Amino acid sequence: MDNRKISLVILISAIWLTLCSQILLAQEAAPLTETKFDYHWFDTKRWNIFITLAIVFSAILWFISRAKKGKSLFIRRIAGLDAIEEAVGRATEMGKSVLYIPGIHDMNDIQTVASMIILGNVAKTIARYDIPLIVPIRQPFVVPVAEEAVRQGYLSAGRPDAFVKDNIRFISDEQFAYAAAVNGIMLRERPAANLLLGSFYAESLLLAETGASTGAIQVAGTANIHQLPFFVVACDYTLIGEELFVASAYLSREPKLLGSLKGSDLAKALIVLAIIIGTILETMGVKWFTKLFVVQ
Amino acid sequence: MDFWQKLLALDRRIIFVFVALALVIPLFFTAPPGFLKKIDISSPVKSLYDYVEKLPPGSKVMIAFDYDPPTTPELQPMAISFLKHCFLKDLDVIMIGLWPQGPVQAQFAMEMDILTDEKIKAKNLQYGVDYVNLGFQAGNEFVILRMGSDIAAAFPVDYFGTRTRELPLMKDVKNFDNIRLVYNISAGYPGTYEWVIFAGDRFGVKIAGGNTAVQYPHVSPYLQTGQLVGLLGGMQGAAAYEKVSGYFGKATKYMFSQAVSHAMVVFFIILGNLAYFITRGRKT
Amino acid sequence: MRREIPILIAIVVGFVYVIAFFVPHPPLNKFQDWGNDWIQIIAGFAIVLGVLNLLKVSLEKVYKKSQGWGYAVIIIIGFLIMTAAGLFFSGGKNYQNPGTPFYDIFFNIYFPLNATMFAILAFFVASASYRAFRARNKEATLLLLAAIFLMLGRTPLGDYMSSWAGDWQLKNISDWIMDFPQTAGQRAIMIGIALGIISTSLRVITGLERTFVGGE
Amino acid sequence: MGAFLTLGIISFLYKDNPWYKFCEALFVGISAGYWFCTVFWSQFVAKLVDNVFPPAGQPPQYAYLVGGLLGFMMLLRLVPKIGWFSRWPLAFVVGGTAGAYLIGYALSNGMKQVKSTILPLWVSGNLNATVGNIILVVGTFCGLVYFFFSKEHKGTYGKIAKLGIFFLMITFGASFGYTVMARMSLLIGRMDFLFGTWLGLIK
Repeated sequence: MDNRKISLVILISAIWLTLCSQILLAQEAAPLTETKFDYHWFDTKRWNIFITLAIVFSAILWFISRAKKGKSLFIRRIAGLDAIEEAVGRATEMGKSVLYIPGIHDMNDIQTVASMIILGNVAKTIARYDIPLIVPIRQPFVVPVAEEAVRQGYLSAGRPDAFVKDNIRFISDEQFAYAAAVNGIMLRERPAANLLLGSFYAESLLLAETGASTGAIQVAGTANIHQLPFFVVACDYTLIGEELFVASAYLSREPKLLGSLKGSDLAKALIVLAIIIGTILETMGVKWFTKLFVVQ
Repeated sequence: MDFWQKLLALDRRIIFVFVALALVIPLFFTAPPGFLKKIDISSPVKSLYDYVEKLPPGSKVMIAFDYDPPTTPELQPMAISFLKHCFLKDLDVIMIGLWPQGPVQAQFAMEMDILTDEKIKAKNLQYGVDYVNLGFQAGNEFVILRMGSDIAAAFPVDYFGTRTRELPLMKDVKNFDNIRLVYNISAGYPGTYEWVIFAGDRFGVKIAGGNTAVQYPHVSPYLQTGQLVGLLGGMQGAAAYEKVSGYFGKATKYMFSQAVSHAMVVFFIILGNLAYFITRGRKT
Repeated sequence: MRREIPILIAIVVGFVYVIAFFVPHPPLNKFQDWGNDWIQIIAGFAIVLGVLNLLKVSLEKVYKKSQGWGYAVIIIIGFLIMTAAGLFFSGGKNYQNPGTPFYDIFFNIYFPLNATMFAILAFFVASASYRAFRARNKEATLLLLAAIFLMLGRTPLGDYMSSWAGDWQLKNISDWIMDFPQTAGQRAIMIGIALGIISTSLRVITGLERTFVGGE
Repeated sequence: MGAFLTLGIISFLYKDNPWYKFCEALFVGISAGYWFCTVFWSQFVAKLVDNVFPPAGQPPQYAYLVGGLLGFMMLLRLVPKIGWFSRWPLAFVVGGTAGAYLIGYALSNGMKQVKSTILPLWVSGNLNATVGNIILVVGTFCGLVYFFFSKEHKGTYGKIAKLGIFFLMITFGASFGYTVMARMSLLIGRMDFLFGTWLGLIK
């Protein structure tokens, strides 16, 4: 870790030095027009994006290293997690099952990975009450991961005996056949809570509609922006885009996820700051600040 | 169970029938002339049209066909009206596809609509000189990046198996520097997003888009930033381009059905909510 | 060996792509061209891999006579017919010319099947609008209102309904929604996603992200 | 033929049935064949073979062999014992994608978006632009605040985030409206095919 840190410092300072000299050079040679095929060692028109990336990079790496050292990084508990707990709670009160749909993509989609982390947590809550947790799955590779997540959840709640393997069901690898089968489960087994968290496509509509018509509490979440409208209107609570990843980072506490999240948060704060300062200056008629962001 | 509750529990197949009727019946009628006059030409459509209008004859325009049969009703009219506009302006057209079915769509458009058109027949278009179809290449954004340095390396052969370097049109086209506009007709990934990021902002070529309505809102922020020259969205965008370029095509024809079906959906949303609030009010 | 080399490959390739952006100088741009060419070829093989995988799964289904194996047979037959047509009976490189068997199958079978698959979603959108889309809270109400404005405003129908409204016609309102509040919201999401992608990519090219090499 | 298949898919609306399943399996098979042929001719022959063994008069480019080798390794995934070789080409693609995306997104969706959000809040003599600019700046600002996870949503800050949510909802509403438009268009196209091209009822 220390070596990495040192090399990081060296790298960043080297970058800074080159940059400063380049900026100086660029100012001297500003009127010079270059053709596109004129090779040079640093594209001086791109210095602003270079600095921005350098800042974001160092922020992310710094936060990751902090998280790895075990320092606590604060992330707010997003309301979506409470909504999930509430839905599960309702199901336990009613003694009915919970349906957990982890999206339709394979494990190489980070949304599915995030969904598995949340699944493990839901399993932990459910394990204390004797209600079934049904997980229908479209991708064969997701089945073992989901089984493991649920089993771990039950184990950490001290109820490994309550784990029912048959409730983690491989349905069909064809999109609409899968959607039809899950709709069937909703209508037949009438779960009290439907959790739709992961990567969804055109089937989102069919699932959310059927779920709403059975009167179940529905909590959905996906980073596929184009499917969010359907979830927002047909579900009781929706985790929007990034919130899905935040929920999983919050629950798993994995350093690299937490660190990246904090790093991007810092970048967001800087962007917001830039927008505020820039807008004020622009309104007053000062233009140079805006020009810092021009990339050719 | 009273009326409203029955209404709430309506079998969805009944709704299916209503939708089908709302779509099909208007197809049998020609829309009233006043209706077509009211098709709105929004500013992104107009700016694309104006940009093409201003290009000098002989300019090279690239059209990327990044879609497949499902989205044909929306996107094919965009391709046809744009192609017509280009040929009537004597622009040279390079067609490519990052979706395997894309170049076939280009072929369909040429065979069925462009080459049979009277005005365009008079132009006596020649394959290889006035237009080329470079076919499909796998690799998504990396194909775009490769084209930034050498188009013929990214697309070694055309749709018909001829080597790209041997096509007369491609003789003086090296990379994006020689292309005045890339018009990307897209139904998803890779699509306008990738073209803006990896061609427009990277190599400075002008990008315009024709998108499915699903994608349109996601791409629209690029308009305000000027990263897109123009953008057509869905059937409405297609009909607007047909209107602005003075050509009565499929999109205009479908617009009547489209309007009625929208009204039907809005009606259902309002009806559903009405039933929901009335029954909910009673319970509590 | 099984994990280290792939991670190293990812780091090196990633760095080349990043640095080539800032340093437009040989040999880096040549490396990038090679990289693009190779990735194109790999992408082609990845498609072939997907196809072979499908065949493998289908053959297994037939072999084990598991549920629905009859449909697996149809998949295999469909594949064989199309491949034979494309590779042997359609004149080699000119396989896509109009009139070849490959073209005919595409036009008469593939096209209508593929086109209809997504067309039926229209029915579901309508029934969901009726049965599930409720203005259950402030957020959903706002969403539905914006949707209704756009659905009406984007067709001439909106004009008929609001021709009395002068500058406040539905089409102008929907243009305004698209140009300002919609763009603002979309942009916030866009920037958030961009930062997410940047941090994930950064983890890949610094070797911190190792999930893509799998377990073991 | 086309109509038979179109109706087969539409029959799914009534119920999942063998006719639909037949059509779907046929589609999956044909589409696999289609992809295979396209890739065979456009990648394997045009990109790889033609470059390494070019037609007379051109120098062979052996660099493409590396790509071919990496591609071949991809196929090894089908053989369980040496399937791990497929991680090499995969890593190549992952690395390349990471590098290209990092730059691309930072530039197009980061920098350029921020630049275009910095707008004057007062455009003299143009009320429409003034209001529009204010909405754009405030909306983007509030939206970003909503997606900021290092601070609890309380007090004024919480209210800003709440405003952000409202902007997001309008955004989703627009998407929703457009999605309805898209789905309807696709169906109109098919109906036109059934009633027009097939039955010849529509001029």
